[in-house]
Amino acid sequence: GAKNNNEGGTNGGANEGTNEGTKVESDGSGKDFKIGMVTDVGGVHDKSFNQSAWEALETVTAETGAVTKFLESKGEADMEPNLNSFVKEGYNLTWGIGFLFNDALSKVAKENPDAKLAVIDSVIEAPNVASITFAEHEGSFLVGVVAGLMTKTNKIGFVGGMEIPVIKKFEAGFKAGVAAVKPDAKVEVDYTGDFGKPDLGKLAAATMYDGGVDIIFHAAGGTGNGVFNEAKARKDNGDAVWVIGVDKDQSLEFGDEITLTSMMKGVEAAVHKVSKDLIAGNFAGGTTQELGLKDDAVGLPDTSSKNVPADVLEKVAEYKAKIVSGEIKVPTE
Amino acid sequence: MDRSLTAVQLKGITKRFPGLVANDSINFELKKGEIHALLGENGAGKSTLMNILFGLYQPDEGEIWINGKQTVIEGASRAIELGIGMVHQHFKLVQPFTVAENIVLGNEPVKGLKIDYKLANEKVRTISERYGLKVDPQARIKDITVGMQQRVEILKTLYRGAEIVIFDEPTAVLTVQEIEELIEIIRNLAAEGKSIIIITHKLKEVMALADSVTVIRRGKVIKTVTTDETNEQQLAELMVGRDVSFEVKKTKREPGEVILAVDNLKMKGEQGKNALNGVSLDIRAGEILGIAGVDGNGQSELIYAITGMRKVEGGAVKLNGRDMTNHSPRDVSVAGVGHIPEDRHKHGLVLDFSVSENMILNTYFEPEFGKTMFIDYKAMDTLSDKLVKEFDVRSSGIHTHARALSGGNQQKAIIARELHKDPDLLIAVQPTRGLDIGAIEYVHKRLVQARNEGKAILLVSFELDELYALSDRIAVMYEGRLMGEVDAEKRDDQQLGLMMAGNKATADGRG
Amino acid sequence: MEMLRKIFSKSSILIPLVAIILGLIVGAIAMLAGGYNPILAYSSLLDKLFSTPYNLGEAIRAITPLIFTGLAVSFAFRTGLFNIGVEGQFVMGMTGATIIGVLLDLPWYIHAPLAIITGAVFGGLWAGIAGYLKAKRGVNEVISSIMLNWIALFLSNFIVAKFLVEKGQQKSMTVHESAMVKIDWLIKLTDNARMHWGTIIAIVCVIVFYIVLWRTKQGYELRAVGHNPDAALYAGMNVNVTMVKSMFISGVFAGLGGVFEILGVFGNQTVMAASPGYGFDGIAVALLGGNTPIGVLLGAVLFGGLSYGSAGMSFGAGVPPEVVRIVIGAVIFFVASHGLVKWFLKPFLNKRASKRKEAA
Amino acid sequence: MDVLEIIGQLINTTLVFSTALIFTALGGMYSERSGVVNIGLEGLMVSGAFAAAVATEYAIQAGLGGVSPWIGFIAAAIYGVLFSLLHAISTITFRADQTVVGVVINILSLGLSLYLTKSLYAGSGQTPLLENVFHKWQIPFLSDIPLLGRAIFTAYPTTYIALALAVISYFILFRTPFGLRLRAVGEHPSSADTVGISVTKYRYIGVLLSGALAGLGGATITLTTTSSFAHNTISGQGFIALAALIFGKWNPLGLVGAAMFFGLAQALRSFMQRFEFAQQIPAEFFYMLPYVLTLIVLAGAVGRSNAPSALGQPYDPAKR
Ligand SMILES: Nc1ncnc2c1ncn2[C@@H]1O[C@H](COP(=O)(O)OP(=O)(O)OP(=O)(O)O)[C@@H](O)[C@H]1O
Ligand SMILES: Nc1ncnc2c1ncn2[C@@H]1O[C@H](COP(=O)(O)OP(=O)(O)OP(=O)(O)O)[C@@H](O)[C@H]1O
Ligand SMILES: [Mg+2]
Ligand SMILES: [Mg+2]
Repeated sequence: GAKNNNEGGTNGGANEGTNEGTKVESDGSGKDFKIGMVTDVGGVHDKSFNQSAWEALETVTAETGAVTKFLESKGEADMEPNLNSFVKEGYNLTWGIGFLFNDALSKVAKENPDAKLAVIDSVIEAPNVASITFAEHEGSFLVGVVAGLMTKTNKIGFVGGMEIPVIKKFEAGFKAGVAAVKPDAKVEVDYTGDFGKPDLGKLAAATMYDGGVDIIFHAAGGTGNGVFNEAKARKDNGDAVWVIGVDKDQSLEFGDEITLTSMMKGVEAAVHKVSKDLIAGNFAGGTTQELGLKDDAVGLPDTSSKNVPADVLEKVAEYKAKIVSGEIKVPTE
Repeated sequence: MDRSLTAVQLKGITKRFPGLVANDSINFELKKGEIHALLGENGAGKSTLMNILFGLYQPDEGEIWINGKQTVIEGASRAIELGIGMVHQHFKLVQPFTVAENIVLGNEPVKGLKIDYKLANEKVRTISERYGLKVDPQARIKDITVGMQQRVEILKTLYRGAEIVIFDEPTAVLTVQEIEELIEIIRNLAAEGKSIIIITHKLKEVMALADSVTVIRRGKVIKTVTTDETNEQQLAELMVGRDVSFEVKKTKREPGEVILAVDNLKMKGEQGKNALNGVSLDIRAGEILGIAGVDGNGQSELIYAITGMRKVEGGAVKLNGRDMTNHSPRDVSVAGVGHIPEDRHKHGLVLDFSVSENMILNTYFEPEFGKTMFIDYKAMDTLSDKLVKEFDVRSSGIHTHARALSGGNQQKAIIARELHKDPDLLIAVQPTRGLDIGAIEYVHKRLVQARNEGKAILLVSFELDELYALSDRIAVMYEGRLMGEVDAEKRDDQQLGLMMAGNKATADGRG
Repeated sequence: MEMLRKIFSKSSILIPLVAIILGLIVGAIAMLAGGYNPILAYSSLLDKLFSTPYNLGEAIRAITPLIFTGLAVSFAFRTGLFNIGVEGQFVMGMTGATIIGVLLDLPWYIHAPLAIITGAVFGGLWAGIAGYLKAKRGVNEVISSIMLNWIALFLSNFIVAKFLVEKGQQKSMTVHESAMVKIDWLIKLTDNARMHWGTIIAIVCVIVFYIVLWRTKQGYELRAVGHNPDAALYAGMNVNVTMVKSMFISGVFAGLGGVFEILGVFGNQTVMAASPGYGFDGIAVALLGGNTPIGVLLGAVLFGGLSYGSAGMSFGAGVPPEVVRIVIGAVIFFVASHGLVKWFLKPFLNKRASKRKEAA
Repeated sequence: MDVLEIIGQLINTTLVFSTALIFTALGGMYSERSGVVNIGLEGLMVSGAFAAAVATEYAIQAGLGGVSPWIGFIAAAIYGVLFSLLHAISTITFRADQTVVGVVINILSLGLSLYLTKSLYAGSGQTPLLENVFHKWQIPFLSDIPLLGRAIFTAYPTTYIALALAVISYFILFRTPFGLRLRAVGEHPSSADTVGISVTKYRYIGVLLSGALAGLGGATITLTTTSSFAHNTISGQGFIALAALIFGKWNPLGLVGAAMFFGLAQALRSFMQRFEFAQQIPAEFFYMLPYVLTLIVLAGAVGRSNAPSALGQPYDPAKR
C-alpha cells in the first residue's frame, strides 16, 4: 500500500469503467448485483492496488455476471460524492480503495445505513462496512530477510514515498528482517516525500547505488518507478544491483533482471473474496480483517525463485513460520 | 538644385479614426531639396499624415506620389526602400543597445554568421563625420543625452540612404544649443540635396529654417505659403484661427515672505555620481524663479528632493520656515506644495483612471472626499466638473480615461488639480512641453496669474523664451550646482549659454 | 455604477457567451474525434449537476473555494501584481484553521471565528512575504510565490505531522465541533451534501472585493499603485506598503478558501503530496471573470460546475473527464482572444447590420 | 566514499536535474526576449513529455529500438511548436493577453494530453513504460578523469545537448543579426518596426522556439527519468524553469547558472538525508531546501532583474 494521496490538482471529475456481466462463462449468480469501486487519486491503472482491486472486480464479473463499475477521484474532495454516486444509485456494494477513504467512507456509511460498503487499508467501525487491512510489516520482514542474505556490500536501501505511518510499517518490518539475518548490514533510508515523482525515486536510488547499496526496497508507488529505471540503467552497465518491488509482483512489469522479488499485498484476493461473499449472501459488514502472513495475504510471489536462491527461500519460509506462530513479533514502527 | 522636381506629392489623403477625421483630403507637395514645415495645433493631424507617408498607417483615401511615381507604402520597410526616413516625435531607439547597434539594426553588416561590429562602427563613424553629427558608436543609448539620441535617429535615416527626411517635433525636447546645432544639421542635409519635412510648434524655428510652410487645422490644409511671404503672427493666426498674443502680461511685483528655502542639498544620482552637489536657493511669495540649464544637470533631482520623492544625503528644505527635509511626498504636498511634474504620463496622471479620479490624485484622503474610509465620489465629480469647466479641459466627459485626452488637455487637467490645492509653492517642470501655441498661451497665463495671487513658483524649463517670459529671476544649473542667477529683465543669451556650459556667473550675475 | 454598466455592456456580455459556446464546441469536437457522443456527454453533465439536491449541493461545495481563489488572483491583478502563489496561501489558510480548530477548545462563537481569522491571516501573511520581498528587495513576485507554494506545502505537512497528527494516521486530529461551520439544515435539505457557511462568506467577499477596491480610499490607492506606481509615489502614496497590503488582502481571500475546506468540508487536514490545485484554478477563474468580482463569481460557477459535472460525463457517457479541462481552456482562450471571437462573429454581425440598414 | 567521489556525484546529479530546466528556460528566453511573456512553459513541457512518450512508444512498436527515444525527442519539439502556435496566433496576431493565454496553454495541454492518453491506451491515465530510453553516455577516456569524469563526462546525451544549445543561444542572441533583431523587438517593437523589421515574424519565431525547446525539456523528463507519461510527470518544473529564466536575467548563460543552482539544491536534498546528523531533521525541511535557498538567494543578492522592456505588451503599430 504505497500509493495514497491526493495529488495533482482538480476538484470534481472522475473516470469510469463498467463491466457488464453477460460475458464468458459466468454462472449468472450475481446478475442482479451491482458493485462499485472508487479509486484514490492514483487512478485505476496505477499498476498498484487500485488496479489489483479492479482486476478482482473484473474477475467477479466474469464469474458471476455482476455489474461492476469504477470512478476515479481527482482529489480528496471527490471521494465522498463518488462514493455517493454508487450508494445513491442503489449499488449493492461500494468499495473505497486506500486509507484516505477513512473519513469519506465512514460518513457515507453513517448517512446511508442500508448501503453496504467496504474499504481497503483502513478500519471503519460501522455495521455496514467491511474493513480490510494488511500486515505489511510482516511481509516486509520477509523481503528484509531476502535482502539481508543476498547483499554483497552489506548496504541496503529503503526508498519511501511520504513519511507516514503505513510506510513506516514497511520500513520497520524491512529493517527488522534485515537485522534478523545480517545484524551488521546498514539500511539507508530515503523518504522522497511523494508517491508520484519518479525523478525523485531515481535520484534516491542513484545516490544509494553510488554509495554502495546493492539492493533497494521501495514502498513509494509511482516514485518507485524511478528506482526501477535507475536500476535498469545500472544493470545495463553491468552493475549488480536489485530492486524489491511492492504491492504487486513487479517483476511482471519491470522484468526479472532487476526485480529481485516483491512484497505482495493480496488486495486482489481480498476484494474478490469480500465481493463474492456478498453475492453468496454473507457480507462481512461490521468486521475488520487484518490480513497477514497467516492468510497468505502478504508475502513473496512465486516468481521469486528465479532470482532468489533456494536456500534463501528456505530461510524465508522458516521466518514466515515463526511469525505466523507468534514466535517473532514484527515491529510496526 | 532643381527645385521644380517634386519629391513627395500627397493627393487627397484622408484618414479616419473612430469618431474623427484626422486627415481630411489633404494635398501636400514637397519639392526636392526643400525644407518644408508642417504647422498645426495639437491633434491637427500632422503626425498622422507623416505616419501615412512613412507607411505606418494606411490612408483611407488618396494617392501618394514619390519622385513622380504613384506608390503604395504598405510598411516602413517600403518607405525606407523609397528613400524616406523619419525622426519620430517619440524616439524609436532601443535603450540598452549601443548607438551603432541602433543605427545598423535591420541592415547589419555581417561576417560569416556574426555581425561585423568593426565595420558597423566604422560605417557609423563615416556618415557621422560626413554630416557633422558627432556620436560615439559604442555608447549605450541609455547613457547619452537626448540631443545625442536625436542625432542617432537622424543617422539611422541617413544610414539607410534617406533622401526625404521627416522630422516630427524634433526640437520639443532639445536645449537651446542643441536646437541651434540641429538647425545647422538640417540645413546641411538640405544643402546635400535632401528634401526635408519638419513639424514644429515653434514659429521662430519655422521662419529661420523652412522654405515653405503648410498649415493644417482639424485635419484640413488651411494654406501653404513660402516663408518669404509670411510672418510669425500670421502663421499663428492661421494655425489657431484667432489672434494670438505672444506677450505674457506681467506686472512688476514686490516679492513677499520667503516660502521655500533650500540649503546645501546633496543627493546621489542613479549611477552613483552626485546629482546634487550642494544646491541653495530661496523663493518668495509672488515671484517666479526660473531654473535654466541643460537637461540632466540635476534639475529633476532638485525637484525630487524638494517634493520628498527621493531622499537627500545632506542639506535642508524649509517650507514657510518649517523643516521638510526628507519628508514624504504626502507631507510636502499637505504642507502646501503643488507640483506640475516633468513627465505627465509617468508621474502626473494615472492614465487608466478617469479624468475625475485623476483630479483627486493627491487629495483623495482629505475629509472633503469622505470623512470615513469611503470615497465620496459625488464630491469628486462635483469638483471635477468645476475644474474642467474653469480650466477648459476638453474631453468627452469627466468619466473618460485620462489616456484619451490630448497632451494639452492632460496638462491642463494637472494644472487645474495642482492650482486647486491653493499651494504656497507651485513647482512647474517643463509645463508646456509638446503643447501648441494656444495651449502654451493658456498655461503661461495661469502661471503668471498664480504668481500675481502671491504664490511662490519654481519653474524648470529648457526653453529660454519661456524662462524670460515668466521668471522674475533665473538661476542656472550645471552638474548639480547653481552657477548663479541672471536678471530676467535683461535678456543675455550669451551669458546664460556660458553658464549653462559650466562657467560661473560674471560680475552682473549675483553668483 | 460603472461596474454594472461594464458587465451589461454589449460586447462584454456577448464575448464570454460566444466564448462559452465555442468552448463547448471545441470539447464536442474533441469527443467526436475520440469516438464519444458529445450530446450524451453534455446531457449527462447537466444531469449530474441538476438531477439531485445532493449533487447540486456538492457542486456548490466544489465552486466555493474557486470563488475565493479567483478573488485572490483578481485582487492582486487589479493592483498590478500577479499572485501565482494563491495555491500556497490556500494551504496556509487550511493549516491556520486546523491548528486553531484542533488545539483549542472554545465556545463556538469564539472558536469558529478565531479559526477562520487565523487561517485568513496565515494566508495573508504568506502572501505578504512575496509582497514584502517585491517591495523591499525587488524580487519578482511570480518567482517568489512559486517558491512559497512549495514551502507552504511542506511546512503544512510538517506542522500537521508533527503537532496535530492523529495517531497512526497521516492526517490531523479532527477539528472540534465548535470550530466547524457546517449548515445543518442545508445539509439535510441537500441529502447530506457538505454545505457550509464558507459559501455565504465567499459571496460576501465578492461584495467586499468590490467595496474595498472601488468604494474606499484604500482601494483608490491600491488601484492607483496598480496602474501607475510612479504616479502613486508622486501623489504621496506609500507604494511599498500598498503593495504589501495588496498581497496581504489577496492572501486573505486565498486563506479563507483554505479555511473552509477544513472547517466546512473535511474537518481535518491530511499530509499532502501535492497542493490541492484550487489556487491555479483560481487564475483561470479570475481570467474567465475578467478580474471583476461578479465575473469571478460567474467564472467560478462555470469552472466549478463543469468540473463537478465531468464526473457525470464519465459516468453516463464514458468520456474521460479531462475533456472538461479542454472546454475550460478553450473558453478562456476565446475570452482572451476576443479579436478572434469578433472575427468569428463578423459575418453574423455584418448580416445584422446590413439588415438594419435595409430596414432603415 | 571519498570526498572527490561525493562531489563528483553531486555535480552529476545537479546536471541531471537541471537539464530539463535548461531546455525549458532557454525556450522561455526566446519567447520573452521577443517580448512575449510565456507562463505556459509548464504546459508546453507537459505536451513535450506526452509527445515523447507516445512517439517513442510507437517507434519501439515499429521496431526502431535504440533510435526510438531520439524520435520521441524530436517529436516532442514538433508537438511543442504546434502547441505554441496557439499561443502565437492569439497573442501576436490577435493581441490577446499573454499571461492569460499562457494559463490557457497550461490548462489545455494537461487536459488534452491526459485525454489523448486515455483515448490511446484504453482508459489508462498513464502511457506504457518505455523499453528504450536514453542512457548515460560515458565519454571514452574523459570519463576516467577523477572527479570530472564522474561529474561531467558520464551524463545523458540530453545534458550535452542542453548545454550546447545554451552556448549556441548565447552566440545567436548576442552576436548575430537575428539575435539583435529579436532583442530589439522585445525591447522596443516600434523601433524595430520603423526600420523594417517585422515584429510579428520575430515574435512568432520566438514563441515557436519556446514551444520546441520546452517540448524538449518535457521530453527529457520522460526519456531520462520517468519512462512514461502520467498526470504528474511534469509537476511544477515549468514554473521553476520560468523562475530560472528570470533569476538568470534572460541571459542564456545566466539561466544555465540559475537552473544549475536549482538542480544543486535538489541534489543536496537527497544527499543530505544520508548523513547521520540529518536523520534528526524532519524530512520536510529537506524538501523545502531548494525553494528556501532560491528565495534567500533572490532576496539577498539579485534585486531587480531587468526584463525586456516590452515584455507582455502586444504590439499594435496603430497605437501610440
Ligand atoms: N491611433 C489613433 N487612434 C485614434 N485616434 C487617433 C490615433 N492617432 C491619432 N488620432 C487622432 O487623430 C488626430 C490627429 O492626431 P495627430 O497625432 O496626427 O496630431 P498632431 O497634429 O500630430 O498633434 P501634436 O501636435 O499633438 O503632435 C487627433 O485628434 C487624434 O485624436
Ligand atoms: N488609446 C487611445 N485611444 C483613443 N484616442 C487616443 C488614444 N491615444 C491617443 N489618442 C488620441 O490622440 C490624440 C493625441 O494624443 P497625444 O498623446 O499624441 O497628444 P499630443 O498632443 O501629441 O501630446 P504629447 O505628444 O505631448 O503626449 C488625443 O487627442 C487622443 O484623443
Ligand atoms: Mg504629433
Ligand atoms: Mg504631441
